[in-house]
Amino acid sequence: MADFLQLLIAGLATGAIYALAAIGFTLLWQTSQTINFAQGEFVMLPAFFALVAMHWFGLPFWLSALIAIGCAVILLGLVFKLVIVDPLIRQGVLPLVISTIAVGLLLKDGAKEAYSAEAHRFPSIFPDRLVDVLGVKISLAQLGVLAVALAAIAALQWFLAATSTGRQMQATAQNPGVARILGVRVERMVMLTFVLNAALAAVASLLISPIYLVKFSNGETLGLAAFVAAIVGGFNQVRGAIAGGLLVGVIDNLAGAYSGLIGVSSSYRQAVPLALLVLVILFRPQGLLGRREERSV
Amino acid sequence: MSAVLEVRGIEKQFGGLRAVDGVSFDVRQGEIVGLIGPNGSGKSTLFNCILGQFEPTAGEVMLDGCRVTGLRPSQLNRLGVGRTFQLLQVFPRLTVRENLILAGQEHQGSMLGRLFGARDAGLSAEAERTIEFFRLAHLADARAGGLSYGQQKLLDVAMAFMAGPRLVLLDEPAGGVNLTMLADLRERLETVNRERGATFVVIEHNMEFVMALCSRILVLAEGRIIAEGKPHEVRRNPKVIEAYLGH
Amino acid sequence: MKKSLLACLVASAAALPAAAQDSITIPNIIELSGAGATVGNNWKNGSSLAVEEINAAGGILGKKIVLEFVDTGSDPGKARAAIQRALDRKPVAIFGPIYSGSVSATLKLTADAEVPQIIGGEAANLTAQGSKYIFRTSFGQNVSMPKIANYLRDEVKAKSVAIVYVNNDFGRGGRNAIMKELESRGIKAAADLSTESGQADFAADVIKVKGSGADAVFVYLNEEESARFLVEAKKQGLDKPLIGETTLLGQKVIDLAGAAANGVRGHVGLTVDAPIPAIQNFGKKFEARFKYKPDHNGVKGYIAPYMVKAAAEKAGKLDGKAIAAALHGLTITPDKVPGILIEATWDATGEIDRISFLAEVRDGKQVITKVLPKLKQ
Amino acid sequence: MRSGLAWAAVAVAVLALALAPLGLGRYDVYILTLWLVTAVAALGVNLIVGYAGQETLAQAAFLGIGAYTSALLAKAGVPFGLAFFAAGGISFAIGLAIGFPALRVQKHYLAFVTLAFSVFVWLVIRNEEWLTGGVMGLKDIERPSLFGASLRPHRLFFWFVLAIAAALTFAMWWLVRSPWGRAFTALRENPVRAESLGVNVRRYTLLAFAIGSAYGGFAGALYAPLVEFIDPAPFALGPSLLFLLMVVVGGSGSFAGPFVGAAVAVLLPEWLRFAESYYLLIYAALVILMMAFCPTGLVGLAGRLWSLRRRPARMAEDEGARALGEAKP
Repeated sequence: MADFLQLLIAGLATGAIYALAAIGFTLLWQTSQTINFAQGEFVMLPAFFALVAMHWFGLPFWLSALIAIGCAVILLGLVFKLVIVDPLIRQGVLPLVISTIAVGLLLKDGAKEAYSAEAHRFPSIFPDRLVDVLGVKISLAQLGVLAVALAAIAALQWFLAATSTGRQMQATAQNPGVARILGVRVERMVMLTFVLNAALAAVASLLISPIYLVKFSNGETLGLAAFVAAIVGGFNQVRGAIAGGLLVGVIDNLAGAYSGLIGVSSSYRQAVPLALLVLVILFRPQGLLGRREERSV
Repeated sequence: MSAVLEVRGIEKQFGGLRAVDGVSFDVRQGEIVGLIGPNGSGKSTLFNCILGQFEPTAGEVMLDGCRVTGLRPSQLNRLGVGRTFQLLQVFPRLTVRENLILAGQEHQGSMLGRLFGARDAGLSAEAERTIEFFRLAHLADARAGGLSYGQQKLLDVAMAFMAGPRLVLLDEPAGGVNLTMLADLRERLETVNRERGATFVVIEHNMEFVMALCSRILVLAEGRIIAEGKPHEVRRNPKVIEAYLGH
Repeated sequence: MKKSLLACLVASAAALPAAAQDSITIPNIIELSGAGATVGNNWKNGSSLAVEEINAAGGILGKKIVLEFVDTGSDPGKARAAIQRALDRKPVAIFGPIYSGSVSATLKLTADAEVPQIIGGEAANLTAQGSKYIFRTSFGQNVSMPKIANYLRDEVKAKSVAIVYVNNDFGRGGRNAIMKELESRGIKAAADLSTESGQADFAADVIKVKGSGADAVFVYLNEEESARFLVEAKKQGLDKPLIGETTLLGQKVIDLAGAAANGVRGHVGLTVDAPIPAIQNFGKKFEARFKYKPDHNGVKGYIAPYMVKAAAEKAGKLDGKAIAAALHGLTITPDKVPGILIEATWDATGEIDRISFLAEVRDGKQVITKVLPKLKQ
Repeated sequence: MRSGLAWAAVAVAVLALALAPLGLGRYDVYILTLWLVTAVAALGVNLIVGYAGQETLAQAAFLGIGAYTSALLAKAGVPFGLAFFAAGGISFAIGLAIGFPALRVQKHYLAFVTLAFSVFVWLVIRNEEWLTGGVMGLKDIERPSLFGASLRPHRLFFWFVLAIAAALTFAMWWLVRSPWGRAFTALRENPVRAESLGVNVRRYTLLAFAIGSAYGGFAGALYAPLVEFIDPAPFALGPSLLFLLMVVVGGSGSFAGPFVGAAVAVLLPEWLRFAESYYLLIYAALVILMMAFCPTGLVGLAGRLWSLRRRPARMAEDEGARALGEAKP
């Protein structure tokens, strides 16, 4: 039982990070029908910004973290939207999808060439201490990750539901045409989703790097997990992405520990979240919490 | 004459909205039936329910007395039901001829036969005839995307006839078509009806067009049929006038 | 016209920078991108450093060395093509690949072409395939695993061992080798846990290790994953001895894992942390030049050019066949060739023999507890 | 008249290819052979993506299925011809099996399912060591013999691959100009309208996916004896993404696109060898520029330059915009 709780909490902490990345997926999908195959790299990169600020310019960690978020918002939000998405969305969905694959390659190999191919240690915002709850060893760092991620998600939900800008964003996501008629500045709202996506990715990056270490190739696993999480939860709902992220994190851990019980080798651990994805597509294609989209004529 | 199409109590609900609310009617062999009604009265939704695009929430559709509810549009088409859509739907990168051959090829032979057989699926002559009939001969090898709106509309309708259907559902064939072209279109439709005995159901907003073309008219409002009859009867029906003017 | 155009395209693709008369080019066919990028870049930097030193000291038999780096993308198929291309130009030696799968896919080519191939691969079977032209730069798993198994039996006195390995050619090869050694010593494998390269969360694996009731844990992962595993093990209070190889005990793991690395023990081959001045000096030079600490792949890359230098000078000519022949049975000592760092001998199969160490991590430092002699004195 | 010219051009190209190895070294011939094999797999991707308007992220996985099928059968003593058709056949069947459920739902779901499938295939190849050799791969895969003569020499093997690739290319050409090809185009441009004209969209899409995947299997059956060694690495998700990239760079939906795209993918690392590990960066940047300015790929670019010389510029632009702009869901 203690083991199970241990896995559950570890899974939730990792899952919260997946959720942050998956939310970005759904936001971009809703507002601009963009499937961003570089999402994993978006989470990988901001930690490198912080490392550069710390090690090349000798800045303190807190400032570096802020700079990382700032750089992410500018480069992965504004620049990505203006330089990649805007010119390419006009060419159709396929060219844009292809381009995001290329952007992913560019960021991954760029980080490797510009910084290094090594893994790097990353300072944790949280103290490196353990608390023992009912025989479950929980690190404060893990709790911190979970808390910050959930707080970021709650803030986002509040922003979307309770502020005027947030509601305009939702209107834009649901029906840009109608939103425009209602006086929403659609272009600005779309831009805002890109900025939000980048900011969430940066937060995820700062949270996960103390555990994952900073490495150019981290985006591969993260991107795939976030992608699976978004589909499992529901591609068209923010809450779907949250549930999907947490679920994928937990399932992955449980699969690692208990796959032997159903006669599956742990070397197939990676297949378990993917099997979940296929099941969802077969039986609930709109995702666990997603809205059904009626086929349009 | 027997009923080609029988529609029995069709309902379609989107979330809380009941777009079609228990519609029943028959269409007999050789008839041209008009379906009119104000915007949002559920005409296109009704078409889509009949044609397998949507699954109706309740009710059934019979073709020649056989239940066809829930069949896919392609299956219905192969049973002899053609259609056009409200918005223009041709294949812009194919030529006019190719568009027409495409519209007929699935009725020719088997899948494997189409793979290993002739490139035109034996439809060149038929396509030629259709092109002539719809007066598109000078455009036969032009890409459909390059045609004028009216010409594309003609092609769109022509495609619905390529497979020699017995029943054709036309969704606003006259929409956006200029006057000369309109007369042409009506005359062609009447000829098909006369010569090939094809049966039509036509959704149309252009009252002149629909009154002149159709032998019987159904009026839909808020998802229900509120009136039915000969064109001149419908024109004077107070319910119809209210439905149009009251909204 | 089309043909000549095509020929032109392909020919220009293969065109090589015209090598000057007084230099020789040695191709490095290594993992610069993909899963092995870290490994390959360490090798690249190590061998570059050595070549700079050799060239500054006058080169090999008066010729300067030019290194050419070719990326395999960590794909054995591409490695094979790259080796084929390199061999078409008859080099005196080829460096790499480092991934055992890629070595395995290419060693027949170099053997057929009679060009010595100095590899970074550690899989047990590489030297057992009869090639007279491959040479290791580190212990094969056929050499290191018996030492680990002895250590587990004699020092740790473990009756059962849990094995945690990374499921790539490095980890899988080591796992297969240690299984065999454990079995022959009557030690039970209590758990056999496959993990992924790049895996971040080891909570499930540590729980399984704890549940296995093993006396000791053999951890055979790459450096980053080792660090993540150690952190998780400490968190969950795993109190069994954690035993490993170079990739568990290196300074890099200690840096990444922090205090969680304390208490880890095992057998290490040649690492930057060995208490030998020449090696530590190399570590400093490397760090000054490339701004990070090398791992053992940096060492492997570093000694490769010195192997060629010593062998060529023994043979008296820069010729692949002669170099290979000279390397068999050759003992290179640091007093003659400082760049070899530690005395090393190559046997007739290309296996390396040199001293190695039993070590453990105390207070964030690797401490050597025992020096194991060369197998053949 | 025009088609006569096209046939002549094809004949010249095939002849030139057949003669090419005479003037080239061993490695160059290897690269040319690899290009042909890659192009066969890319032809399949082009059928799925360019003609039928779907997305596949599993072509490398099918390449792997084909490669392991043919290699294992060859090791079991089965003649190459049989192994070759088994590789394609199994890929076709698996394509049907995974496409069938995926295509019940919306467009992008095929991409999602193939993504999961891709990882799964890689896991099986890596984990089932008893069958596939696991991470250590399968070594010493024999090249086939023809009429008792071994095709081990690089030129003979090239000609062998050329003949097979030519046959597969002809079959693909036949397919896309048959009524099936017309149906594929129709379901890409407007699936709803196609369905209303009796085109069984689900069946045609499924067939396009399965046939495209079978081309992956055929290419795999050639890849194994070409490299004479296979392991899981080239069949992972990453290479599948690169297949998609290569087809779009070449020109998706144009018949020559896959050949051009495969040439870029295979030869670019050679041309950019001076750039060492930077070539991936350069490649990625080129892809983005290409997509932004010429989404019809290199073939489209060539066509545009050609028509710029002959026709007013405006028309050419219209054409370019039309080609991919309408591939929206």
